[in-house]
Amino acid sequence: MTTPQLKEATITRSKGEVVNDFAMTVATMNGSGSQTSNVTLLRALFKMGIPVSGKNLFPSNIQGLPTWYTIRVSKQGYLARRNTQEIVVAMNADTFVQDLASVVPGGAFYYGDHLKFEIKRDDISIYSFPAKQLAKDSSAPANLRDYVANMAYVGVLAQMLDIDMNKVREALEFHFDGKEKPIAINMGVIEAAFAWSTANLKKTDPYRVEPMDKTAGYIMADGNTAAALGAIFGGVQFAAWYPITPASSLAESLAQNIGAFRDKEGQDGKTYAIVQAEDELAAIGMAVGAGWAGLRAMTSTSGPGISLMTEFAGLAYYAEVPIVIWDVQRVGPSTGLPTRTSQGDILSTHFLGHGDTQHILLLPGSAQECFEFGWKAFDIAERMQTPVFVMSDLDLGMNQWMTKPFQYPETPMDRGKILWEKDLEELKNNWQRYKDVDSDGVTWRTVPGNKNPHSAWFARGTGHNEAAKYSEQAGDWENNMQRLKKKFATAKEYVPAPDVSTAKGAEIGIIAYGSADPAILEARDYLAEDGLQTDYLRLRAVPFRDSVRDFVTGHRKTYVVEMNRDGQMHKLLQLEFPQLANQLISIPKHDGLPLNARWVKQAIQAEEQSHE
Amino acid sequence: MTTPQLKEATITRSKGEVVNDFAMTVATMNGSGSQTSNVTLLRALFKMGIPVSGKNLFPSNIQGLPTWYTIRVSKQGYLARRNTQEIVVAMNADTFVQDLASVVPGGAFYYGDHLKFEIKRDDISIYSFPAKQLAKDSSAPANLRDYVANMAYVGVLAQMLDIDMNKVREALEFHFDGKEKPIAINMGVIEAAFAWSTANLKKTDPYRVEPMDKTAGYIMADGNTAAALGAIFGGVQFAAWYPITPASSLAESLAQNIGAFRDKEGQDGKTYAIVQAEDELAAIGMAVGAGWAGLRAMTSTSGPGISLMTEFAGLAYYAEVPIVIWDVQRVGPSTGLPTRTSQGDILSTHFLGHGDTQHILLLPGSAQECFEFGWKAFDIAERMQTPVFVMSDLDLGMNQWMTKPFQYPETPMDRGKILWEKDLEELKNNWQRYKDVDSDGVTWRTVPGNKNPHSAWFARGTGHNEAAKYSEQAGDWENNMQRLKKKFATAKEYVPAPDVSTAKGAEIGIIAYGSADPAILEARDYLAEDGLQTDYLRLRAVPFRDSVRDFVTGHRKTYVVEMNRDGQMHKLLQLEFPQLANQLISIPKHDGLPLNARWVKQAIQAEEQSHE
Amino acid sequence: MSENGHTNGKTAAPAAGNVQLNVVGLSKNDYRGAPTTLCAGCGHNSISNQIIAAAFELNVVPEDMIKLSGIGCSSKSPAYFLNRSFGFNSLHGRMPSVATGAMFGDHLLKSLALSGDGDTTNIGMGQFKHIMRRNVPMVYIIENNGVYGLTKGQFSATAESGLHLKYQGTNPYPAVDIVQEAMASGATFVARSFAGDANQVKGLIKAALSHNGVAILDIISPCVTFNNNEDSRHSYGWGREHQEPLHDFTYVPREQEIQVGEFPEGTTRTVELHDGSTIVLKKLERDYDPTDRGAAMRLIEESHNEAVLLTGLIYVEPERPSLADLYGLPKGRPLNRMVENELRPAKGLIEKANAMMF
Amino acid sequence: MSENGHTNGKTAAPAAGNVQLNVVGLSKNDYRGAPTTLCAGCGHNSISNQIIAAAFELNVVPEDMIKLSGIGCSSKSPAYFLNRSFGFNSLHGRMPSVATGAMFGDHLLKSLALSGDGDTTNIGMGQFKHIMRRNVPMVYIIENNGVYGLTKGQFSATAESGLHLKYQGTNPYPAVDIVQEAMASGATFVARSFAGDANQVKGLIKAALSHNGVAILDIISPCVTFNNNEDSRHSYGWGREHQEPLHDFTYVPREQEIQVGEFPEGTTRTVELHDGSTIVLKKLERDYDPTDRGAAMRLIEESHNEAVLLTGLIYVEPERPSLADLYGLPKGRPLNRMVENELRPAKGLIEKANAMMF
Ligand SMILES: Cc1ncc(C[n+]2csc(CCOP(=O)(O)OP(=O)(O)O)c2C)c(N)n1
Ligand SMILES: Cc1ncc(C[n+]2csc(CCOP(=O)(O)OP(=O)(O)O)c2C)c(N)n1
Ligand code: SF4
Ligand code: SF4
Ligand SMILES: [Mg+2]
Ligand SMILES: [Mg+2]
Repeated sequence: MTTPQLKEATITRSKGEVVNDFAMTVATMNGSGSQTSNVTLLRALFKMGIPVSGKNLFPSNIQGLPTWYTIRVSKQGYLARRNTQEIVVAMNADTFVQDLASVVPGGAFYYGDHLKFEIKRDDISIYSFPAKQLAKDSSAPANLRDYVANMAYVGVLAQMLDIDMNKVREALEFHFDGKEKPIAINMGVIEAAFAWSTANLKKTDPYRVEPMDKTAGYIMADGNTAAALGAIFGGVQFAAWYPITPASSLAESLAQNIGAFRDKEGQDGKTYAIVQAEDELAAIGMAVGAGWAGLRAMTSTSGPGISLMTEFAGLAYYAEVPIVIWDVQRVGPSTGLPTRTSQGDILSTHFLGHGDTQHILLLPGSAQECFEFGWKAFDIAERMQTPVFVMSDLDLGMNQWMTKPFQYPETPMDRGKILWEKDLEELKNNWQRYKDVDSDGVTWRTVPGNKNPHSAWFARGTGHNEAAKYSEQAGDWENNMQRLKKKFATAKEYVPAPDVSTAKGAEIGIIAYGSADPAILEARDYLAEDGLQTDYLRLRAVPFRDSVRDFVTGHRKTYVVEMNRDGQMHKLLQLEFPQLANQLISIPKHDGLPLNARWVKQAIQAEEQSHE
Repeated sequence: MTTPQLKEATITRSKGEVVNDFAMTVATMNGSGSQTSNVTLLRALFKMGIPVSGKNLFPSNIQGLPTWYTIRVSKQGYLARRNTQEIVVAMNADTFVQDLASVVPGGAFYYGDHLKFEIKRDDISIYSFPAKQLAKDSSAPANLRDYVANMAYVGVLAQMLDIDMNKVREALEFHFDGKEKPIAINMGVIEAAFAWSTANLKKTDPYRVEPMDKTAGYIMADGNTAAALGAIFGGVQFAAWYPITPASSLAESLAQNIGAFRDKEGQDGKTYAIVQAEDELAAIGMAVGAGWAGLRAMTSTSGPGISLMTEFAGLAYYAEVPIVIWDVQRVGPSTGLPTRTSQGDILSTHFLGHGDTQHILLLPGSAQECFEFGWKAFDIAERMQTPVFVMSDLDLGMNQWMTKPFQYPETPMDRGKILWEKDLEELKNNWQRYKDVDSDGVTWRTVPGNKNPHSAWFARGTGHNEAAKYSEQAGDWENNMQRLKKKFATAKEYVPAPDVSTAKGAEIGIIAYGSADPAILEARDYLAEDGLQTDYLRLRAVPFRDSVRDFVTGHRKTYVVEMNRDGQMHKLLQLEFPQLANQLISIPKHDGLPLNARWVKQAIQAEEQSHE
Repeated sequence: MSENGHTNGKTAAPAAGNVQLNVVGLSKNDYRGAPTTLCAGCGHNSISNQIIAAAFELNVVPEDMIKLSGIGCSSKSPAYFLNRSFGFNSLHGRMPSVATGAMFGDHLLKSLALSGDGDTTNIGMGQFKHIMRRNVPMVYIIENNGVYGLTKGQFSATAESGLHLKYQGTNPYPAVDIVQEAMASGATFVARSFAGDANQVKGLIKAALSHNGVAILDIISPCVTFNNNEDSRHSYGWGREHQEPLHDFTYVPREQEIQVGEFPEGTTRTVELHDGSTIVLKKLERDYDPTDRGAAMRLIEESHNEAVLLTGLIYVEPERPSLADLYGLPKGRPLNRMVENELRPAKGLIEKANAMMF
Repeated sequence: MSENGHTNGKTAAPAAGNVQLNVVGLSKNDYRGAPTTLCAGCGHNSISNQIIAAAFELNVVPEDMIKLSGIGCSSKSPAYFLNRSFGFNSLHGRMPSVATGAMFGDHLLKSLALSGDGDTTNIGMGQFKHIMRRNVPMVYIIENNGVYGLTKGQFSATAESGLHLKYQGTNPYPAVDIVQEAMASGATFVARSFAGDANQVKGLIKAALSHNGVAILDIISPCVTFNNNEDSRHSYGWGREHQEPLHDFTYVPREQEIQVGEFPEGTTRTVELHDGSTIVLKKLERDYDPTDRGAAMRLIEESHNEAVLLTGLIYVEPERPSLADLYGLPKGRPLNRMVENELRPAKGLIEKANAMMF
């Protein structure tokens, strides 16, 4: 990717000073506690009104391995990962050399002066600062010195990049929830570093920031917390989970926050239960039991957990039990790269389970949408009486995103087709669990606790007839399975419609989904700069609405950009629209990193040329 | 399906006497022990040189529910299931009425006279016989009377249909392994029934048999036993399994027979181990451990077990461990119909496991091929260092099939790319586990017990580089995954090529696989009779050879006939040949019954018309 | 019980004159299920009958119970009792997780689960152990026959070591003792019985239904069809009489269910199974104190050495909070009756959610 | 050992002068692994060192051992010892099945498995129980810290009931006692130790490596990072000192591994963990007889009541045949060395196969 590197570099330097348009990476060691410093920088910039994104590249261990945190500042509002960095802060001896090499020509390199290395580069600005000393001089207790040492680079960068110290304080106040002591200690180090920097560092690089008003009407959120809050507003009643990176924080923030929203004064007992199961088979099993018993039930996991949930997914599909399953995708197959992001579970999840199965997939594209699908998934699951998989990923789930504020659900809860005692009486008990009375493939259900003597039915994964009685009749089996197929077709109209944005005179289309979105938005601008207009359809669910077909039909070529090896969504589109197969071109990337706009641009341009 | 019924009936009756061309169903109660009687009839007919097939339609319970056994006698050599029966033997009160109704006009209805029902039909021949009395008169011990009562209908049918009693005896001798006593007792009842029939029954229906020479060079075998014997000739060293219908008999006959072929006089210890695991996760886990440790390892299961094997399948794919997995398919999703047949696991098994995975599938189409793939699967698995799934089904696995004799493996064992001490010394230890030195995507491996100090490597499901060291590098991940993709392409040339049979001037093609084969062969004749010539390609494996593309390209239309709801193989073909998508038409059937030729014929004709 | 719920199922109780009705106005018929499809003589059927009797005598309304099971002959049996109760015939070995989730749906219902030895101690061992740790309030019956009935007689983990079965060979592994596993996992109600001991089975089921926590009932329930011990004195069929196998797996003679009459506490009773093999039951003493954990553990060890099957209520810990208690569920209302305004936070709280973010 | 195998790894032993070599001519370095990536002060590292020492002192050739593990910090550790041994870092909770299969590949190798409490007693409970039933010959070490380290500190099933962790709240469930589970499953070698008791750990590993059967070692191995007990006297960070959380999950202070010096059999030793909480170890008496199962069971029950952790070799049953014995594997040769003419029946036998059919 050298070409774009130089390109970016030149773009920026040509103007002498480069304001609000660069990427900055802090290199530390896992476990050194740099997270507070990094989000503080991120939030301060955000509060200054400058569009920012922060991406944490961490190893699958707890302490001692290299980790990088990259903040992108973009006046254009580009939030995707950059391949290049103009500013690097080196705090980790193990990666010092490669970190130094990673700075673009003309960039800036900061490092703690406790790292003793010979530095040969003369094409960049070099700054060192006394991180340890500043920590030692601070009021922080001895056992926390290493930690507060990270605050030093916050102060130095604030001074060198013109980051507003009041915003830095605001960020800390938020982080420490207003607790004076930690705020004071951290702020102390930051201010000391700021002062030291003023006195000792002479700025020779062009990168700095200026306040803007581009973040008004946005919040900063991670997708997992957003999903948890969404579930809470969706009235989640039961969640079972098993820890796994990168999904753990979804269930953990659900457990930590649900009380604050759902426990009411003097109410007799809880309205929810969250259970840490012994594994994923048990987690989904509990969710299936709860869903069958009439609760809004969910589980959250990542690839390996999805694999273990296969048999239960098939049961829930066939017995028609509503459950919501969050798959915060990481790189597979197998244990793969637990701390890298991917969209690699699309195909296997859609077809999850032996026999003929098709599952609904929701595809959130932002933290805000994680919130929205957090509640909507329950409506769809209960309406369709089937598992609904929400396909998030590590980047979306664990990183901080600038996103629109969460909106209160615009529609009342849809509990779907459920009958209680009164309803059955009105029906004169003439009801059958699996009878398609509305000919939409969705049948009416009752749940345990219904006291009507005619309400009970026996749920099972074995063949059954409309009355839910055990049946080995060929006809019963065929009819029931055809109804399930009809139900899946019905679901089309209930799942979120795709999000389409067009450009004048565009002949080619781009289809993408999930966390690929920001890279696509940015890439479209680059392509336009180079004279290639593109329309863009962001998928938000499987099954596909008819508008997806129309989009593909309406374009000479449609590029399906996604983050996996086999072009999995491209395959699903091919299967749905075989006649259009030749117009659909797969652009897959599977390096475990958030998608990069310049790569997307070049990949599409390469394809365009190859087809000319 | 009334049209063909009448049709078949008329075809047959027009000739007055109907010889060697009818279907005969025996209706009994599960647990009543009719199996010996039924296979005795089947084998006697086979020994008479008449093509026969036997299909057992049994419930998912052990005793007391209805079960039907259908023997088809076909001078044309058609082995597929018929929808109609000319002869019915009723031994079960619970189904007497429907059994009576199921006889085609002009057919014959036999029943034990202990069943007291009013019989209204006058368009068929009715015969009753004293089953219980004949049993009582026999030398069978009291506790076995119910059982031997079933022998009565063997004798009656033998007499009424001209079945050769010497062949009946041969069948019994084989069944009881030459043990005089049981042979005598059973034969006694049969002869008594024969005599009774001669004295008391007057034949008024047209159906009978005559000796032919059409079974010379064939044997009768079930696919599960064939698969087990094939594995034995493939040098299987380790098998772990968990009981499940319809796969259990595969592992059980492996356990029962391997000693007779593999234990040698005075040899120190066994050359194999067969372990009944605690569940399917453990079964495949053990197989993966054994495969990694250098053994020819296998497991056998059905759909629910495959679902539980998902996570391990992904590990074996990514860590590149050779194992063979037999999926004797039954009707899913979920527990589904455990005693009905299906081809419903194709898609989910091909994509089994989260992340980007593609698995090799072998598709045996006969008992003989179950034997062949029984050994060949190991060669492919060890050559490709990946899981190989052999997709059999209940019909193929559990029913008796007229099939070509098992052939001794024509090629020596292929243990694939494996290095022992000497090999490493020759390489001067310059070897890396995952380095693609032959650029075919397949790398060289060593196995535990190799004493060369440079032989060891650490297997893992996490990201690794060519040296099998843990790696989170984006490049390592991408390269390794691309190599696996290349490996899958390489596999094309190692898997069995499809089986193509052509007809003069055929413009349309049929693609099918597995136990659908006999119905296709028969349907092609019917279509030809109606003036529609067809070529036929029987798939034997995924990935597809290039010849599959050529076949589809070479035909105006290609019908993909299979036994599932969603046209799963049709989908895989669409994905592989998107440009040909419009020429590929799916003909799926999922009623749990073996495929029926007239249904296939009509389905194809309907499609042909609809497209005119 | 819940604002829009009836308090009992009277509506369905037969008007019939001299049918005996219980306190909630139901006849025994109201507790029956579909006709069994299990083998004649299967111990599982005896147990189903005692479940019906126990529920009837306890005056439980069927709508106030749910039935759960895994996969197996044993797991089929919930279809053969309590037709008016909701039921879930789930997955092989995974019933405990389904039961755990279902409990939260309506924790005021009594749940009764049926499983087999294979379902529980082979594929299900993990979930079985964890449901006991969680003390999920439910009756958990294992119909223990030492084999996989539904898949035709393979050994399960509770088969005695050294047992030789006609089509299976000899079992090389030690048997899992369900009672000991339950003790190790801190189950709060641990009992064992024999399917043929109707009164003891019924009594234990009643006691278990009254326990607030997980109640493990290990009920020895012989498989007449496949627990067919080669070495036994007169296993059925020509097998032994004629020195060669009957060779028809599909023949299942119709047997009678085994019933052992009353026998006093503290005594042992030798029972002959269908295949002629025997087991020795030892009923706990009348004055045995089931709350003494140490004593229970010692007795179990001894019973191993004496090769007897201890029957009766072996251990009970009434006080430990059940999972429902731990989760502070509402006293009077099930979660599945809650409606939107109880479940969805008020509109204003969306601000709070956004404020939590930055 | 096998016709085309070397008998030891001399080739790789350093020529160095004063490096200490063992009987098979190897230095301790030949037993090391890659540098650890676990936290400084993690108990797991101490155990890795004792594995290296034990193998070196036992004069095992590394090529004669294999390493297995599941997933977790503990399961990562096989990468940090015995570089020259084959290893398989398998799936979470499923190592026992992989180990069982691998044993058949070359049953002459010693297999040593590492697992965690979550890996073994949560997701892995089922396979753990069954590997003990089968008596698979292997050393099975559980590095027991009561939490899920790698996923950042959630409770595992061995966490004490009532334990309160900063980010996890209070654990409502009783702890699984691995030793008791091992006894219930008939494990033939059951021991417990503490990671900081270097000599006892090393001694037990050596004994385990010499046992023919499954050897269960429950080694308490504190997680310095997440076993951070709120209620303890001085858990690190501002958490307690300043009444508010440090609020940076990513900060992991570097701690020292805890070491307890020698302490005599029969005595107890109170150990303070990094977070200031304490555990009490009780070493078995010198004259304790580990072959007396009844006694072992009683001691275990008592230790529960006294709330002490029994350490030492608690039970051993040397005679029970291992899985390798049960399967009659060759005395001198591993299966994975067998070649075509040993594995594929002779050509003539195809007739026999066809004759078996009809
Ligand atoms: C995942 C899965 N594996 C295997 C089976 C096949 N199967 C059905 S029942 C059963 C064993 C039942 O044994 P047990 O639990 O003892 O019940 P029993 O029939 O003896 O009463 C098995 C292995 C299945 N249904 N699902
Ligand atoms: C199927 C699956 N589920 C979840 C995970 C995530 N995971 C990795 S390690 C771990 C727990 C490890 O705990 P433990 O076994 O106690 O090891 P420790 O880290 O404490 O040494 C979990 C849940 C996984 N890798 N695979
Ligand atoms: S097979 Fe055995 S367990 Fe199953 S129903 Fe028959 S007797 Fe009962
Ligand atoms: S997190 Fe805990 S268990 Fe994991 S390495 Fe660190 S100290 Fe050890
Ligand atoms: Mg059983
Ligand atoms: Mg742990």
